[in-house]
Amino acid sequence: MDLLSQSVGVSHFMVVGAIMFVSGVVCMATKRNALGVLMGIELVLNGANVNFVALSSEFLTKDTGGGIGLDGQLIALFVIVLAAAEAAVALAIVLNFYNNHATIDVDRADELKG
Amino acid sequence: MNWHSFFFLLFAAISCGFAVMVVLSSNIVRMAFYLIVSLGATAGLFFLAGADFVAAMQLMIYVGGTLVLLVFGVMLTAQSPFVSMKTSGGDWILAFLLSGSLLAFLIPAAFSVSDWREGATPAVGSVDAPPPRNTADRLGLGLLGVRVDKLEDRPAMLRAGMAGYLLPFEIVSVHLLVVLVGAAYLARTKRRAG
Amino acid sequence: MEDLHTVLPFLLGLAWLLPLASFTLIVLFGPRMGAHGVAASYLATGAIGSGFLLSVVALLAWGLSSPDRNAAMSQPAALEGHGEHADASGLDQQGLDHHGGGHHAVTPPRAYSGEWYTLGRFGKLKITIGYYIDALTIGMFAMVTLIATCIHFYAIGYMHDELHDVTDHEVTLSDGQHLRRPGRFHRFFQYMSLFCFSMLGLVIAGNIAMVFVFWELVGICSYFLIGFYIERKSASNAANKAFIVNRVGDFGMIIGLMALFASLGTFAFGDGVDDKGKPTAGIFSQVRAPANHYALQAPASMVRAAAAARVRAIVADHFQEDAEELDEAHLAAPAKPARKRPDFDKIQAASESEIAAEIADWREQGYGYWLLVIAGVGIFCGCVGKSAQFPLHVWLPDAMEGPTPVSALVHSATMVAAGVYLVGRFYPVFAPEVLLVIAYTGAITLLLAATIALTATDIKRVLAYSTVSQLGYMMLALGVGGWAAGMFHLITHAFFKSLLFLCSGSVIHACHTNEMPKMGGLLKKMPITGYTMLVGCLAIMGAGVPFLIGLSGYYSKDSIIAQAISFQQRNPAHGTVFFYAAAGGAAMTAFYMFRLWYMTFLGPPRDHHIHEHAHESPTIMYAPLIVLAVFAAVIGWPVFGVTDLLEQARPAGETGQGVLLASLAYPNEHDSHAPNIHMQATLYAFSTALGGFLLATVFYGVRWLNPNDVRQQFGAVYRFLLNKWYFDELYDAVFVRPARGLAKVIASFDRLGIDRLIDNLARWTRGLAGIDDLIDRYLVDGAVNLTAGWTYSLGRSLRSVQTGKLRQYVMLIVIGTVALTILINFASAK
Amino acid sequence: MAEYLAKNLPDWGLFNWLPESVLHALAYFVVALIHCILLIQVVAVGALVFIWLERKVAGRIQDRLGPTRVGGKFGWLQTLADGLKLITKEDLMPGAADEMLFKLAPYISFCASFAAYIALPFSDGWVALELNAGVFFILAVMGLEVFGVILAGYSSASKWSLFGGMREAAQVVSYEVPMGLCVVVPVLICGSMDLVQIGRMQQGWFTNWLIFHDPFTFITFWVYFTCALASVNRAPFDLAEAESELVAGFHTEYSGLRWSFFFMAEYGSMFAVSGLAAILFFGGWNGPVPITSILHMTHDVHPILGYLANFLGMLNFVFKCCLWVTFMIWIRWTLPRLRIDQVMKTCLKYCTPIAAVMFAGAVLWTYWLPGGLPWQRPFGNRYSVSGTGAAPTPSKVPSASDLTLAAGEEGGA
Repeated sequence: MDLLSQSVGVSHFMVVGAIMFVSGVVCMATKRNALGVLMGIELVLNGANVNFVALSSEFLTKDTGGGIGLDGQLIALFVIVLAAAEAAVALAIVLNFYNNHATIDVDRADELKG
Repeated sequence: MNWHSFFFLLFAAISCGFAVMVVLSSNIVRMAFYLIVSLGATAGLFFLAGADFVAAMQLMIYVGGTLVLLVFGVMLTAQSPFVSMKTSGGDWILAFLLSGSLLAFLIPAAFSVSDWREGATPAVGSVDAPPPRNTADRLGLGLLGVRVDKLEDRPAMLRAGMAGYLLPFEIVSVHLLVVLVGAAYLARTKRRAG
Repeated sequence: MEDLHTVLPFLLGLAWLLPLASFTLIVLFGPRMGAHGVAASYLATGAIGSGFLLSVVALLAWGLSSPDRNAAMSQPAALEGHGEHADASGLDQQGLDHHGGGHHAVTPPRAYSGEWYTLGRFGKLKITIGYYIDALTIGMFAMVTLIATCIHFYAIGYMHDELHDVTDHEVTLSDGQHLRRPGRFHRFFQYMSLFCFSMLGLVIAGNIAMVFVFWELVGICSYFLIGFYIERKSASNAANKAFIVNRVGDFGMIIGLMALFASLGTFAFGDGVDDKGKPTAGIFSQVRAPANHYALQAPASMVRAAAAARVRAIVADHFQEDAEELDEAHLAAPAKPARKRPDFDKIQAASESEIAAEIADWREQGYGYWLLVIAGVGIFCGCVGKSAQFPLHVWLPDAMEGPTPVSALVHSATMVAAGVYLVGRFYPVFAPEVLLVIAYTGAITLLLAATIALTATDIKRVLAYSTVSQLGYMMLALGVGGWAAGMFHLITHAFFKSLLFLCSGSVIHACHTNEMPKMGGLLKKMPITGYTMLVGCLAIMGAGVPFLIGLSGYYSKDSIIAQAISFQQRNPAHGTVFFYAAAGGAAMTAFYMFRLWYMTFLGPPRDHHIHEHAHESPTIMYAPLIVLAVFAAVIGWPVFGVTDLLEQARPAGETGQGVLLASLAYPNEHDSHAPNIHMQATLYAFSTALGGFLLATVFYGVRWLNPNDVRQQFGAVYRFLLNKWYFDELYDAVFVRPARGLAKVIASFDRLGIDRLIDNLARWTRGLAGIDDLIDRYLVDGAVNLTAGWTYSLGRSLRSVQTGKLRQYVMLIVIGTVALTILINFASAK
Repeated sequence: MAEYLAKNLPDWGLFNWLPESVLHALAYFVVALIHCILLIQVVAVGALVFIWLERKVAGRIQDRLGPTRVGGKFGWLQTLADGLKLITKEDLMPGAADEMLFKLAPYISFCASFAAYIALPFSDGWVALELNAGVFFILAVMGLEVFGVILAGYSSASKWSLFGGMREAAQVVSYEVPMGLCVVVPVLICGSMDLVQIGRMQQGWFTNWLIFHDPFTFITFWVYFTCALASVNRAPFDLAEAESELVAGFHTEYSGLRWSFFFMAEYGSMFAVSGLAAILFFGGWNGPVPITSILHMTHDVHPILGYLANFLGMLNFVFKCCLWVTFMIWIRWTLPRLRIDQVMKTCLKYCTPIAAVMFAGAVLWTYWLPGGLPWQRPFGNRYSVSGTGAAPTPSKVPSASDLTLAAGEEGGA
């Protein structure tokens, strides 16, 4: 019951962010499906977002200055928007790849290897 | 007992758990579903952190837009060979080693700052909710270059030319447009003659 | 009509600028104007026609406005002080005056001068676009625009061949074909417009600089128009000749111009006001100061410029004095510090006052008069070139290579008359000696050209030489002091000479040849042309019923001869020459004109082929002939008051005594109106003309005598005249050949000396470049290639890292991150 | 309300044995429970009523009577009977189906459409959770509804379902763009995304309703309504369940209770978008005539009166919602179904550009007529940002209280 009674701080959020980040990395590193890799990327971005939002929040830090203020949330917004853009393009690329190679296995996309 | 912490734990558990499940599951469709849940829970975390506009955005753009796109893509390519693609065990082990070490660095780093350990919300048994903040307006002003949370930070002289996030905002919007056009171009159906 | 000085500049300025507008339009859109640019002609004609209307309005305005005193001196921003002064002087002048009607001579002419626009101001030099409008200007405007309008109409018909492609039979290409070229209809009218603009600008010009500019402009226009059929060698040669010969004259003109400016410090004719509103004296009022009863005298500034040495001496000894008294002061009181430097203001004041005192008797000693003479002669040089006077007359006959309308407008009526006009305009500035020079030039030209005209067979050349000799007449008139006579003749001559040229043009148009021996008996074929030309001949010869009435030539020639006689009475020595020249000229004029007419229109047709094809010209061509014929007949009649108009413009003041030639004395022109002089002048003129006419009739009209016998008898003379006194050969030998030789020498030096040097330099440079090239190839390129090689091998060795396995990259990234974190931790641990 | 309970629970004495913190927690829990129950019954009852209504309307439009027997004259218990039937039906699942997703899908879409109600104010202050980004929240959660459909389509391992799901996905994702644009217009005019405040700003006569604010909002409403139809995939946009081509679209394989959940979700979201429309364009709980303020029925006169006023407001609101739902039903039985490419064209070629133009127009309108038309009350929170680009004066630093104050001033006409 300790966690329940003690008030939540930035660090807890950061732990969540870290876990999401790392699982995203693992996802990127292990999935052979291009869309899986894409999901990994989303996860990573969200891990980062969690940290930003947490740092910009007034409730999570003792100093009432509210951490980095609104910057965190603004940056989080930008990250979200850009993630959307990135997803759109990535998806388009994947579909193209699928059209041309009849597969979405990233290990097969090595025509340009040295 | 503190609802704030309780909901935090709830959402944190959901998001982290499902993130891990995304990694562990090998069925691409399930992965997509888990991802959705995980991101939704993240939105909940944002609500808790008082950034409800960002949360709404997360729900709307990310979960409602990006992930729908993703699922869309999944379905377009969801054929039996691709639904579940196994990865060699060596990769798994290597990945887990590396990510474990990364985690081992990140978690202590998270707790390294003493200010961050304790939240501002009064501990046990408080009924008064945190003061309602209108983040939407503040964000809007911030995008227009007025930082209501850092009014006095800058000298008045600098405040005059302060454009805040207006320029990045515009750039991002243009970038979005370009991305949409480019995506439409990439994904267009190739009409082959005959 | 109080505000004539605002109305006239507006009207005339508009009339002046309209042709410019049409020129610009035609330049821009000429070929696209109607079919083959036919509309260009309408545009140009419309422009000059409306110009004519405007100048007629101006003429009426002038005539209706009573010549009252306030308008008399109406410079813009009427300089009251100046004006009143003029009145005063004019009045007491009248008191002194004892010739009848002499007050013309002493009242300054009504003139409106001012500036439209200031082009630039360089220190003392101020270049402006100004106007100087007096009766002469207005008369010239009316005359020029009228004739130009007629000729434009005429040209529409005459140039119609140019509307489509033209085959020029006089140009044979290397392959034996005749040249075919697109028509240049619009270009012809574009040049005509430009010419009208320049001519009118020359007439209205308010200062001598502007005169010079438009002088050159008419020059270039005549160049273009003479060389209109540029493919013909003869045409281009003639154009170049005209241009170069004119340059010779213009050189003298520039000298005169600079002499005037350097000594008087202004270009403007009339008085004006400078920026500070101070009245500035123009050239005329400086040379003939109202204070001096408009008598010619070298202005103070001129005298001072001439006597520079004396001035310097004065200033020098003033300095001397100053230095001395400075020493005295020092000796007197060594203690108190004396001023070190000389007191310049005091010196200047003193010397100025002394110079001012001196000026008068310097003028007595004749300082500055020479300057005046040089200026006058210089300006006259320009006139010589432009209106083809004796040494430089050679270009005009060749100028007949141009289309006939051009000859009519440019080379008989207006441009060549510009020289005479300028002499008339500068009349106040000319010293008696200069006038004498003018008179002699005129006389020589008159006889020379007339004699050549006797034998010429090319119809246009005959007219050209007659033009030259008529111009000589005018010069002579001016030279003997007949200002009004000369100007009068200028105007009348413009009419009948353009008429004659147009008639010859229509003849040529009909016969396609210039050679009179091939014509004859054309009167039946083309009656209108024939009779109008007859009118022209009568006019130029000065036919009329003595003391009663006559054609325009009758009046102007009479007044010239009368003036010659009155001049002869004053100073017989020169006078006799001029009188005989005038009389003989009159006789020869009559002879060759009627020789021309008879050979062309009477007698049996000498060339039947031509005679068959000859036909009357279209209406648009003979209508102007009729108009001009009427004017040529009546323009001289006193009722039209051309002379009165000119009298209003007569320069104030007597021509007076010569200074260098003390014996030279000029009569007042009004003496020539004295009955006795006038009567004998009339008789002389009539009898000489009649003689010439009868002679021509005997030879060519009724053919009692055969001109060939005369030719046999005076073979040498005939050949001499036929070859135009061998002037071209002379100039060729004296100027052209030596110039060519010199050019050859210089060219050879160029080739042997300079080209060699340059070749060697080039060779050395090339050698140097070779060395550079080696350095470049082996040092620089070598280094670059070496780097490239290294990079390449490095790349090859690194290739294998790029496996293209995405997940592997991710792993590497993670490894990198972890490693970095570790490093940072250790670094911060220390 | 939560505070009230939390304060008073101890005094009631029957929970004294519990520690205080637990009591507080309990209070919040109870309040949350109450809200959920209220809202769920709104959705469920709403679904019941609307299904009955739809059948009646359909019948009348097709010149039939529709249900007549069950439960008296109008067959108003028909839906209830159907529900009982559905509950008792056997629940089938295809063998090849992805079990987890197949079971989960209906609940996902139901939850999504239900979650929209959390931020939907039924009357002044009668809202489960007053979010200051309420508009976006509602749009967002209703966007989530599509997941249920997609997953259903995929997991039931049937081509028809898959196609249905795909169409739904494409349609909903593309229609979110113009819908968002339309929603932004009122938000722009009011300067707030808090639904409660937007509602308050339209107090007074119906001329203050945003639809009558200027021509652009008027047109915007119709665009919004079209997009709303599409996003809740009602006819003529019901491509996902086009029974003429795909047997029943995404819910071909569903039966029994799960199937009914899809329908509850559909009718729930119909009600939700209508409610959003009512608040954004039709003054929310404010009737055309400000009866309550004319009669001074406010809290400070007497709490009961205040509650009464709120209740009237709620009736207003529900009435408006029902109006628009009926309108949707009417459209469904009037217009033929569009082809998928026509649907896309409608979205991309018509709705989006029009919405964008309307947005620009509204911007210009508010720029040139900040006070609105003469007979209107000025809208929105305007911050005094001095021209030098400096921040607003600290007194105007926007905080919720500050905003409500501003809105209140403008609201008190």
